[in-house]
Order: sequence, then C-alpha cells, then structure tokens
Amino acid sequence: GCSSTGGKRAEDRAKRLAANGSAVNTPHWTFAMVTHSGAGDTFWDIVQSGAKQAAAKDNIKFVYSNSDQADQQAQLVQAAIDSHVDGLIVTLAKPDAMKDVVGRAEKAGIPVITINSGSEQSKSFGALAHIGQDETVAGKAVGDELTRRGRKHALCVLHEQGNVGHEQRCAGAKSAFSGRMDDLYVNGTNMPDVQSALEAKLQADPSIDAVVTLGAPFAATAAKAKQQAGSHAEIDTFDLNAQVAASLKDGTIGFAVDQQPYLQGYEAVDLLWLYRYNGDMLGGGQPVLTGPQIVTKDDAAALLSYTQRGTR
Amino acid sequence: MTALTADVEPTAAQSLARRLLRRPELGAVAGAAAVFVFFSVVADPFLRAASLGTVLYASSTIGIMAVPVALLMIGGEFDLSAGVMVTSSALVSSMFSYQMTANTWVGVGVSLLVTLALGAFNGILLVRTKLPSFIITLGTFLMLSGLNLGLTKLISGTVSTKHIGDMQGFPTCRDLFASHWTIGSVDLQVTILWWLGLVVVATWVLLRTRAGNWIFAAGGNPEAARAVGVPVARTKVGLYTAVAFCAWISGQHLLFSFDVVQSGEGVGNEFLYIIAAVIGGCLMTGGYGSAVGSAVGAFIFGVTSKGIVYAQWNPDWFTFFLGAMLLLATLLNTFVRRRAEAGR
Amino acid sequence: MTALTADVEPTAAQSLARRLLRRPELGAVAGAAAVFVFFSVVADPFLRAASLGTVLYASSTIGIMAVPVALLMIGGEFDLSAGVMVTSSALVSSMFSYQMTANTWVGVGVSLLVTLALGAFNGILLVRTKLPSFIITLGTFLMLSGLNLGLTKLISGTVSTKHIGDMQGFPTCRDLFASHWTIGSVDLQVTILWWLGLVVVATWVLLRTRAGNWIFAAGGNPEAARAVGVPVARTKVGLYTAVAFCAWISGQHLLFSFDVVQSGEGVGNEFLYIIAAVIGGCLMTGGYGSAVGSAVGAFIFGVTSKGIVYAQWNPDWFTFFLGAMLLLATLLNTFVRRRAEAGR
Amino acid sequence: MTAQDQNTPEEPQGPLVALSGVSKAYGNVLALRDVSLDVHAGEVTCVLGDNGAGKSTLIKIIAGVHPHDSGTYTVAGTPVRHASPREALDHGIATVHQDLAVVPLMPVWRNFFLGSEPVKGRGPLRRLDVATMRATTRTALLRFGIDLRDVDQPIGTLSGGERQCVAIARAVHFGAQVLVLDEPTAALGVRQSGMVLRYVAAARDAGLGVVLITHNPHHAYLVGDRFVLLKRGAMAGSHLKKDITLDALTRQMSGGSELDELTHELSRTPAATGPVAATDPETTA
Amino acid sequence: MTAQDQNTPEEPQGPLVALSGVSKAYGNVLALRDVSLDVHAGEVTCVLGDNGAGKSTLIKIIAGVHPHDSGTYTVAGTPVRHASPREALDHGIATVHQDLAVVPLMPVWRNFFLGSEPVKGRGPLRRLDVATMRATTRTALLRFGIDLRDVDQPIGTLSGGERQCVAIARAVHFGAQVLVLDEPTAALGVRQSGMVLRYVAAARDAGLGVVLITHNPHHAYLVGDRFVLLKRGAMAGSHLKKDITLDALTRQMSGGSELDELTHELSRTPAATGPVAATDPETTA
Ligand SMILES: Nc1ncnc2c1ncn2[C@@H]1O[C@H](COP(=O)(O)OP(=O)(O)OP(=O)(O)O)[C@@H](O)[C@H]1O
Ligand SMILES: Nc1ncnc2c1ncn2[C@@H]1O[C@H](COP(=O)(O)OP(=O)(O)OP(=O)(O)O)[C@@H](O)[C@H]1O
Ligand SMILES: [Mg+2]
Ligand SMILES: [Mg+2]
Repeated sequence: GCSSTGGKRAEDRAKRLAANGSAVNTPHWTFAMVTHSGAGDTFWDIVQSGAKQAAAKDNIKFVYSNSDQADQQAQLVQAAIDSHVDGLIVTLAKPDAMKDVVGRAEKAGIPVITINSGSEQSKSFGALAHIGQDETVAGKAVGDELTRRGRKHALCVLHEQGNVGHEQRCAGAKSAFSGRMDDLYVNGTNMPDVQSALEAKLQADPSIDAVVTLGAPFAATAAKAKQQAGSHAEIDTFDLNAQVAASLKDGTIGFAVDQQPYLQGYEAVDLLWLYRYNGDMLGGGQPVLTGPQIVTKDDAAALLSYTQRGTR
Repeated sequence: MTALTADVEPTAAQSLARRLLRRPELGAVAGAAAVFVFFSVVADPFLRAASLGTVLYASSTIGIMAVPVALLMIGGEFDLSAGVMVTSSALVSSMFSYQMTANTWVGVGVSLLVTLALGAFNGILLVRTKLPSFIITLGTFLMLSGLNLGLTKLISGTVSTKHIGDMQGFPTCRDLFASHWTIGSVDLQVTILWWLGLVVVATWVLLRTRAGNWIFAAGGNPEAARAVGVPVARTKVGLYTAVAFCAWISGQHLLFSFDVVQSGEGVGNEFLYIIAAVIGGCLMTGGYGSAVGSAVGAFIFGVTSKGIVYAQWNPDWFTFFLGAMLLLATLLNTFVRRRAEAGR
Repeated sequence: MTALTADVEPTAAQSLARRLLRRPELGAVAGAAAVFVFFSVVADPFLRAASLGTVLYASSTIGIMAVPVALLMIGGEFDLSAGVMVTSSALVSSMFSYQMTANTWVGVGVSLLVTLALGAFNGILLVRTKLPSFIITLGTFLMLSGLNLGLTKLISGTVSTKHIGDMQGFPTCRDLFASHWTIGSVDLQVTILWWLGLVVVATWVLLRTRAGNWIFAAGGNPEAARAVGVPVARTKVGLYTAVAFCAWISGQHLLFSFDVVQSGEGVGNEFLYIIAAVIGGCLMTGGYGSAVGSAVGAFIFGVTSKGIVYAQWNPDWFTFFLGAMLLLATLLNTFVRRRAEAGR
Repeated sequence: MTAQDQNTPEEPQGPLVALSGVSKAYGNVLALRDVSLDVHAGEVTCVLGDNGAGKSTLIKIIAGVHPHDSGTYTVAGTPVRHASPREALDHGIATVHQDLAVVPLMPVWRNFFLGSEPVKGRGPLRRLDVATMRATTRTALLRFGIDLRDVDQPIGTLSGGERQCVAIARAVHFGAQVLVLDEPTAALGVRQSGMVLRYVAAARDAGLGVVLITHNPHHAYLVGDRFVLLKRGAMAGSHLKKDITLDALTRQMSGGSELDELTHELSRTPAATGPVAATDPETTA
Repeated sequence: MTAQDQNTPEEPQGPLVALSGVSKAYGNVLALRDVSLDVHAGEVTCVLGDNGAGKSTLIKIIAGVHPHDSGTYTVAGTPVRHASPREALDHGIATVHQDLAVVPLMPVWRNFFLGSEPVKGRGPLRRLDVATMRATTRTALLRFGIDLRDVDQPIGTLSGGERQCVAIARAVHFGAQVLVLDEPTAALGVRQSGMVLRYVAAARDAGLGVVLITHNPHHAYLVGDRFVLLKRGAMAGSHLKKDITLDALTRQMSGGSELDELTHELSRTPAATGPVAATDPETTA
C-alpha cells in the first residue's frame, strides 16, 4: 500500500534544486572537528552539516569525532594531532581538560579554532578564533524572554545529568529570569520516560507556567506531556529542528533560542581554509557570536524549509 | 521424610497460601507495596487519580520489555542490545514507510520482520559461538547503535527520522500502539494493556507449557537439560526472538506516539529492563524468576522514579534517591522472601 | 590414566609451551595482535610513534580499572559503581583540598580513605544482604552519581569543581598521578606505569598467594570454598576494596591531569572495564581469568577505539565498527583458546 | 532370563547398540582406546572398571553427549554419530548420568518430566498436563520408597540419593529401547539399590537393552548378562555371564594381585576383630 | 583396636565431639529430630540410614555448614554452635562432603590445598610454596592409585571418582582431630574403596576420631566401632560394635521385613540363574 500523502516522494518533489561542487584548487587538506557532544545529538548534527558544506566547497577532507567525557575528548584531539591534520576545530565545554592538548596542537603547528563553548579560554589557550556563543549567554536570553513574557514559574528540563552545557543553559536562564525556576532531570534516551517525568512534575506543581527544554526533540514531548497533564504551561526550547519550527508555527511552542549551529560548523571550516590559504582570520581576538537569536511564530514560516533540509 | 511434621494432607486453602508464599514475586510485591505507601505519604499529588495513569504509563514502557528480558534471564542469558533494538525497530518502521512512501502498516510489518531477525541473530550467534551473552549482545548493542545513527543519517540526512504523521495508516497504527483513553479522571495508555497482556501470556508460557519448562531448565542447568533432550539452543534463540518481538512493540509505541524518532535513543534502557527483572525476583544466574515479578519490578521502578518527582525532592539528588529506594525495596523483597521460605 | 599417550615426563620447553597455551589470556593476545595488525594496515597514522603513546594512554586509563574488575569477576562478582567511583574519588580529593584550603596531598589522602570506605561498603553490603552484586552495585552506582552531582552543586555551586592547580602540593601530586615523559618521539603517560605495576601485582597475588587461591575459589564455587574454610566474605570485601583503590588512582589521575573535575563523568565506564576483563578471558560466572588478560583486553579496546579514529572512518558508524571489532576479536580469542585446549 | 539363555550365543536379531573400536580423547588425554561393546534387547551389559577407567566417557558417547573420535557406533545396524543427546533419545537411548542430570531450582515434578512433558488441549490451549505430572512423579518416587509430600519443592533440596532416584525413575519411566545407567546405585541405600536393580531386571525382561555401570561386582553379577571390563581407557576383558564366576569377576575388576595385597593389609590393620576375616570378599565390594 | 577394646565402655577422656538431642529443620521439612552421637578419639563412628534419612544434614551440622536448631553440640566438652565451616575447622574438624567440595575450574593442586595453603618467604614476598604443593598433591593421589601426570589440569576434568579421591586425600592430609566422611566410597572402585578404608583405619589408629557415612554395611562393619542408625530423621538405633553382628546391622539398615520382601522379589525375577540365590546377602550390599 502506498501513501498518497507525505513521504519521501513529497520531499523529492519539493527539492529539485541545486547541485554543488568544490570551487577551489587548494590542496586536499584534512580538518578535524572534536566536540563534547553525545552520540546522535541534533544540534551537533547541524554543526556537522554546516562544516561538511564548507568542506565540500573548499576541497577539504573533514573528519569528525566526539565524546561527552572530558578525558576521552582530549584523547580524540590527541589522536587528531597524531594524524597530522591540517586544522583543528574543538569545543571547550570542559576547558581545563582541553588546555594541555590544545597547547600540544599549537606546538605541532596545527591551527586551532574553537567553537560553541569556551569563548573566555579560547584566546589564552592559543586558538586563532572562537566562533559561537556561550551556553550561559543563550540561557540568559531565554531567561530574559521568559521575564518579558511575564512568566512566573518555569521548569528547566535537563535531558543529560551532569552535562556542563545543559547546566550552563539552565543556570544562565535562572540568573536572568525574574520568576522562580526549577530543574528537572529526565532520561534523554528514553522518550516515554521524558514524557512521564514531565507529566508527573506538571501534575505535582500546577503553578508551572513555562517549560524550557534544552534540546529541540524534547519540546514536542513536553507539549505532549503538558496536554496529558492538563497543564497550561508554555513550552519553550533551545535549538531548532523541523518539528520545533512547525510547532512554533501552530503555536504549540512559544519561542526557541537559536545559536545557528550550522554557522558554527560552516564558519569554522571556512575560516581554517581561509587561514591556510590566505592567512585570514576573523574576530580580531574577540569571539565571533552566532547567537542567541530568539525565534517565534513570526519567523517560523521562513525557518520551516531550512530546518527540513537540516541547515537550521 | 518430608512429611514428618504433618502427615495429613494440607487443606486447599493452606496449600494455596503455601504456594503463594513460594512464588518468586512475593517479595517484590511487598517491596512495591512499601514504596507505594511511602510515596503516598510523602508526596501529596501522588495519590491523585491522574498520577496513577502517569505512573502506570511509566511502568508499562519499562514493563513491556522487562517481561521478555525476565524470561531471557530465567533462561540464563542477558540482552544488552534490548534498549537500542527498540529504537532500531522504530527507525526501520518509520524510514521504510517514509522512503517507500508506503502505508505505515507496511513499515510496521517490515519492522517486525527486521526486528525478529535481529533477535534471532543475537540468539544464533550466541548458540553458535558459545560466547557469553554479555559479550555477544554487547557487540550487537554497539553495532546496532552505530547502525541506528549511521543509517538514519545516510537515509534521512539528519539524526532523526522524518515526519510520518501525515501518512496513510498512521491513525490506525497509532490506535494500536499509542492510543489512550480516559476512565474517570485517569488517563490510561494502551501500553498498559500490552504490558498486562504480555505478562499473562508469559506467565502462561512459563508455567503451563513445555517451552516454559525448557526455559527454566536452559537457565537452571543447561547441561542437564541438553542431556534429557531439551532443545536448549532453540529455546535460547526463541527467547531472543521474544525480546525482539517486545522491542518491536515498544518501538512502534515510540514511533506512533512521538511521530519522529531520534536515532540516539534507547541507550541505557536495557539496564532498566534488567533492573526490573532482578527486583522482581529473577536470578541473574538463571533458572529462577517470573513474569509477574518483572511486572512488579517495573512498577517499583515506575513508582520510585515518578514518586521522587511528585515528592519534589531536590532534583540534583534524584539518582541518589532512586538508588537508595531501589536498594531498600530489594532488601525488603529479599527479607520477605527468605522469611517466607523459612516459614513455609 | 592421563598418562596414556606419553608416559615420559615432558621436557622443560614442552611444558613451558603447554603452560603458555593454557593461560587464559592466550586467545586475547591473538585477538590483540590481529586488531593491531589490522589497524596498522588500514590506518596510516596508526603506526607512528606518537600514536603508540596515545593508544597506550587510552588503554591504560581503562586498564588500571580493568585489573581489579577482572579480579572481582574471577571472584564471582560485578561492580557497576566502578565508573562513577573514579569520579567520586576525584571530586572528594579536589573539594576537600579546596574547601579546607589544604595541601592537595591532604585531599589525596582523604580521598583514599573515602574511596576505600565506599568499596568496603559495597563489599560489606554484598556479603551481609546476600543480594546479587548486580543489584547492590547498581544501587551504589545510582547513589554515587546522585551524590557526585548533588554534593558538588551544594559545595561548589556548579557541576564541576574549582580550580586547584595553584594550590600547594599540586605539582608533586601531578608528578605522581599525571606526569608524562618523552622517549624518542613517543609521549608516555605515567598511567602506563601504574597500569603495568598493577598488572604485575595482581598477577602475583592471583597466582602466588593464598589470597589469589581464595579469589579463584570464591568465584568458582563459593560453597566448596566456604566448606574448606576459605573466608569467602572477607575475600569479596577485599576485592571491592581493591576496586576502590584503583578507582582512587584513576580518580587522582583525572583530577591532576585536568585540574577540574566534572561531576557527571564516569557513568558508563564501568562497562568498559568489564568489557576489557571479559575480552581478556575472564568468565562472567567467576572462577576463571587473569590480570594480564584484562590488560590485553584493555589494549584491544584502546587500539580499536583509537584505531577507528586514526583510520578516519565515518564517525556516525563508530560504535558499529567498535562492536564489530570487539566481536571479531573475542571470536578469534575464543577460537584460539579452544584450539589450544584441544591441542594440548 | 530363560529366553535369553537361548538366543544370547547366536544373536539372531543383532545388537541394538554396538560400539566397535571406539576411541575418544579429551585434548591429549586419551580417555577411551579401541573399546567395543554390544547391547542386546532383553540383556544387561555391565561396564566395570576402576575410577578414571573411562566408563562415564563411554556412556557419554552412547548418550550423544560427546561424539566419538574414531571407531564405529551403530544403532540397530545403522552407523550413527550423535551430535546431541536429543539424537540419541530419538534413537531410543535414555541415559542417567553420574553427575545427576537435574535442574536444582526446578520443582521435582518438572524435573521428572523435563524434555518429555505430557501435554493436553490443542492449538494455543495446548498446555502441560500438570495434574498427571504431579501424580505420576509422586507415585513413581513412592515406588522407590521416597515419600515426597511436596513434589513442588526444588529438586536441589532433596538428598543426594533422592535426587539420584528421581533421575533413575525418570529414565525408567521414559525408558525407550536402551536404558543407560551410570553408577545408579552408588549413592543409594540398601532399599533403593534393591529397587533400582529390580527396575533394571524389569526393564530387561520387558525387552529393553540395558547398559549398567557399577563398582559393585555383586550388583553387576546379579542382573548382568555381559561384562565389559575397562582399564585405563582400554578394554581389559569382555565376558558373557556363563563364562565367568562372581569371584573371577571381582578379581578381574580390582586388578588381581593388587587386590590381594590390599585385602591382606586391611584385614591386618584392625588386627583382633573377628568379622573382618570372615567378610573378606565384602571388603572389596 | 586393641587399645579401644579396653577404653570404649568407660570413655575416660570423654568424647571428642558429642551431639545430643540435635534437631534441624529446613523450612517445614524436619530433617533431623533428636539425634545423639559421640565421636571418640581413636574410634570410628558410622552413621547409617536410607536415602533422605538425614545423614548429610547431620554431617553438615558437625562441619559447621548449617547451625543446629536445638539440642547441644559439644567439642571436647565445650558447647559450640559453629557459624561457619572455618570455625569447625579451627576446632579440628575436617570434612569431606557428599556433594564434592571442589572448585571445578581450579587446578587439582590448588584444590588440594584450598583453605590451608602452605606459604614460604616473609613479608611482601610471602608466597605459595608451589613446588611443594604440586609434589604433595601428586604423591597423595598416587597413594590412591591415581597417577595424574598433570596436577595442573582443572579438577572438573577428572572423573567422578578421581574428584572424590582428591577430596578425601585432602581431608586425610589435613586431618585434624576429627575426620568426617560423607559416603566417601560411594563413587569409588574396588581398589579406591579399599584405599579409603585403609586411610580411615590409619587415621583411627593415629588417634583421630572418625565419622563415616556409608550405605555399605560391610564397609561400615569393617572399620566402625559405633553405629548410629537414622530413619526418616530420627535415631533408629545406636550400637557398639561388640553389641551387634554384621547380619543384624545389615538387617536394621534396610528396615527388616521390607528387605526380605525385596530380596525375595529380586531373586525371583531372574528365575533360573544360579548365582543369584548364592549371593543373596550381597544383593542388599
Ligand atoms: N536445603 C534443604 N531444603 C529443604 N529440604 C532439605 C534441604 N536439604 C535436605 N533437605 C531434606 O532433608 C532430608 C534429609 O536430607 P539429607 O541430605 O540429610 O539425607 P541423607 O541421609 O544424606 O540422604 P542420602 O543418603 O540420599 O545422601 C531430605 O528429605 C531432604 O529432602
Ligand atoms: N572433560 C574432560 N577433559 C579432560 N579429561 C577428562 C574429561 N572428562 C574425563 N576426563 C578424563 O578421562 C578419564 C576417564 O574419565 P571417566 O569420567 O570416563 O572415568 P570413569 O570410568 O567414569 O571414572 P569414575 O568411576 O571415577 O566415575 C579420566 O582420567 C578423566 O580425568
Ligand atoms: Mg564415571
Ligand atoms: Mg547424603
């Protein structure tokens, strides 16, 4: 039985666009990106697709690796150095753990660009530039927006216990928010558990009028839980994906905070290429910020197509 | 010899009581009751009707998988790939429907076949190589989680599947796997029915069929079982297939309740299933346990993990409380069971 | 009866060869060699001297814990709390030094005491309650990870500890736990020395002391061991304390090499240790295995996980490759061992 | 017995089970070398030998637990090579192993019927016939003088002898064409031993072929028709009952002169006691 | 023996181990009820009884595996209640259990010395005296006629009887003041049984107290000085050797009339064979 609605065919029909190809004749350099992401995270998926896009354009071999454990991430950077890559892109979510190894890259003559987190340490560690925005800053933007919307009691949903980035997002939001904000830990790899934990929390405390999820996939689940629990809280989220864009459009989600992960990946690779090719560098020693950008119903329509192709 | 103390046949009531006392799940029931009462006291919202629905839902999503995992454990084996297999099943279903633009029922069917094949693969690898199941299923766990991510990105271009909520067949699939209905003020999910159904079937199989006898024997003393002609290898493959079948149910629930599936999900859940089975009285070494016990174990886990939320304890300490409650429940469980054994 | 085929005493060389063939780690060595050769061929950077340092370092961080975990497994028990205990140990050390503004050596000492107490707690709870170690250490695993987060947030205000790099004693502590030195172009971490030292000590204990005999017996047949007067309970508590001791070493390495410790880390590592021990030939059911095997297992894991990175394979498939390589290595391992057993 | 006396020498139908020139090695331990043995319907073949002589190994080959390395193994004339006990069972060979093939945590009645559970009902309602299973177990054990009030207790809680009785009662109950018993009477008391021998005799009379391993030459001589002696893995002799006396058998089993020496020594040590000298033959039983 | 003949009736030094009125229940299974037993230095106390009579349970109480529920248990006059086998060992009570207390995956020599490993060297260099351990194991087993080329093989690969021999050799080797043997000869061949009885006699002559459980009245009568009969958990009799004959003992063990019936039946079934009638007493052995 074929479906006459939706599906792959619809998608194919929709995108009969674009072909691409590399436009430069620089050598086939290898750039490595090592992040603190867990496996299969949407945010980092978009970072990667930005980086790959730039790599294709710049005739770069792009290799990616990640580990959410500080010592493992450091080892992965070391492995990249051992492989004599031509450029290195790292995140500094756990800066102290990375200090040594970034120094070693420097010593080995490998240019380093830091992305996402670590704007304060980037320069002192010897990186050429920092592209991205601190989680704390993004958190503050959420706190401000919640205050602006007149929320009194918000819930910050952490889907990975002990994740530094998550803690920073919640802490940032808490510091800027004028109301009360609670934390809730859920098991991010178990969607039904996320839903039932949220239901339980909303049932336990009906005064909650805003739920902030830290990753786009959890926003939809929060919306379900809210409905089940009969709560009237507004659902807001960090990051974007197609579902969030659609939910923004139909009003299920109040707002999302975007820090343009695509840009972080794309710009990092492109900058490294520019540096090798032309000695260029952006930012003049200051971090290049990619966000935060508050996205609401008004922007949703435009974003929908971008999120569907995985670039926002 | 055994009849020294009472040479008269016990009355029916006495013997029922004695039989109940000997059931492996007795201790777990005591543990569940204790945890339930505890949270009823410390958490006000816990006793509301609506909360019951939430707790039961949380228990059922673990319980559906805990049933076959308990059977497998009785049969003497583990399955570390059970958690990600749920996700694999959901991914296959979703991606097949989407990529082929097929009715979602087709995807559901294909997913069933693929998932059963995965389970059989685990089982066959186990009996062929004679490696410990921990190693085999750890290998398939890693491989499956790699496949989940790799294939999803290859096919969908992102780490999650595409929207299939607008496709034909979705509403009926959802009815089967992810509907819910309201009784009074309690909102009950269909997974609870699946769960209870599985417990009943598994109990029947364990206690009243040849296969059940073979499962106990395969776990209790595989050499002895083989020597009297029990097809131990076939039994174990069958158990892995049963795990796969339930993974398929859970996977379809995941898909049709959330529409989009994240490829990284499911990791770590295999331990929740094992925890539920062990709390419910299954022996890690095989040969002893029950399906009802696994259900009680899942319920203890559901009550505890949600009870802590209802009680609004400091969330930083969540896992601390969880660990402490589990330990206490299991201790009580064992204490009651030993008492019962000594006293019968 | 056994001397039917050859009534003459074997020569020394023959008997050495036979003894080598019978070692539990033989198969693992074959697996390690295969994996090593494989990655030398497919990954150019793998054979560079610098890479060797990285691979050895990665192996050593797992290997240090795999040694006591292997001993524990030979003794018939698990420790699921081993991963987070490493983090706990580091956190205690760091927070004590910082909060008391004490010399870091004081923190290191306090951490040793606390960690040993945690290990002893595991062991005593195990032998007192007679619950399966899976349940006990799962409980302490959850409790410890809650404590790690809860206490760190309570004391430091964030999820990571404060900077202690500028405190007295730090440089000498770093020398002991986290220094590295360069031989030629290979950068070797001090953890490699710790690892080798632990393997040697553990092998000595296992094969040449009474305690070693007791460990094998406690895992192989605790009833029999108890009946001949082996202090099984004491042996098990000792094993858990040994795990704690190595967790302390690993924890101090973590602290003094990164200066700051994240409270959420370590979760999941316990399985890496168990994997290393099992690949190295330890039986999950206890009574069989070796410390050298665990080291080879850790090495296989280190080579595989870093080899995949050096080979620059698609990272989405990382875990797939990891799982496949582990399965293959273990299969080869078992194949070789069975061959050796049949042929001796 | 009278019936066999006639056909034993000629073997008109040929043996049910025949091993010839069978060898088996565990690694480089040669546990069996060139052993031959026939089992005929309505006859008891006894296998005798010292500890470690290879008796259990022989049984395991017949039962399909291990395949043999060389030689031939025929069942009713057809060469076989059993890959699993199931195959041997399908050929009608039921075995009671020395290391007690029971599942300790399972109730007695489930153990009794393990692998051959009776079912009733049909389709999805096909289920174990629990009432029959319990009742049969109870009565089968009662016949051995074991009165279990509670056939639901885990078999692991029975005494060593009781466990052995369950295993034997099971094999007898399902006894197909060939019944193989590895030292069935070793752990048994006087009453139970007698019971087992009675079963063996009954099975033989019912036309089954029986292989009986025992250390007790009296037991062996009482019910056996053929005697195969193993020594350090090799055949040390094969006799029909009519060709050998109990005394000769006892002597052969324990290695002739070695035995004498021992009997001598043992009877010397507790010097003054009367009965020892009088019961010399039993000393070695 | 001559020495005992004098002091058995008076017991000047009192028993090494004495149980009086001991009971033990597993759940609601009363395995032992009101059993008394004395073990004297230089004497062998035999415990006899049917399967499930409670013999192993009695042994387990003496060995400290289970504590007794009621009654008194004294060692050299002091009441004790052993919480673990270690305590019993420390009181000089060494036991060989029926369910073979060996660790299957451990080499033979490690099993032999398990729990009593000899060490050499001092301080951190204190280590097992491996050479001695191997050599001792080898010779101790050789004495049982078991010639293991390779004491390094896992004990699980030995035959049932060989394993039993290791356990016995071990207990004898470390035999403290009281040696407790639970059906040691059950799985043994003629030669090995003789060997064990010789050890028992030697131990007795060396002044140890021995508790011997066996189903073989001949074995019991050969070395025993006192006989305790158990029946369904209770004492059915306690005799000194001088008060009972082998025949009476055999008869008591198997429950008198029941035995007669059985002997009758068994000898009837294989009707025409001569030797059966001739060996009637052995039928029950
Ligand atoms: N752990 C236990 N739990 C319950 N019942 C038990 C347990 N151990 C033994 N029994 C019961 O106690 C009784 C006595 O057992 P015991 O092992 O002492 O007999 P035994 O005289 O040694 O018999 P055998 O000669 O067959 O070895 C038996 O009926 C047995 O079923
Ligand atoms: N799995 C095995 N691996 C290695 N050697 C083995 C194995 N099984 C048995 N053997 C050896 O083979 C020989 C014969 O063993 P088997 O069990 O057949 O003897 P048995 O005649 O049954 O002795 P018993 O009367 O003591 O039971 C013994 O020397 C034993 O050590
Ligand atoms: Mg045998
Ligand atoms: Mg007994």
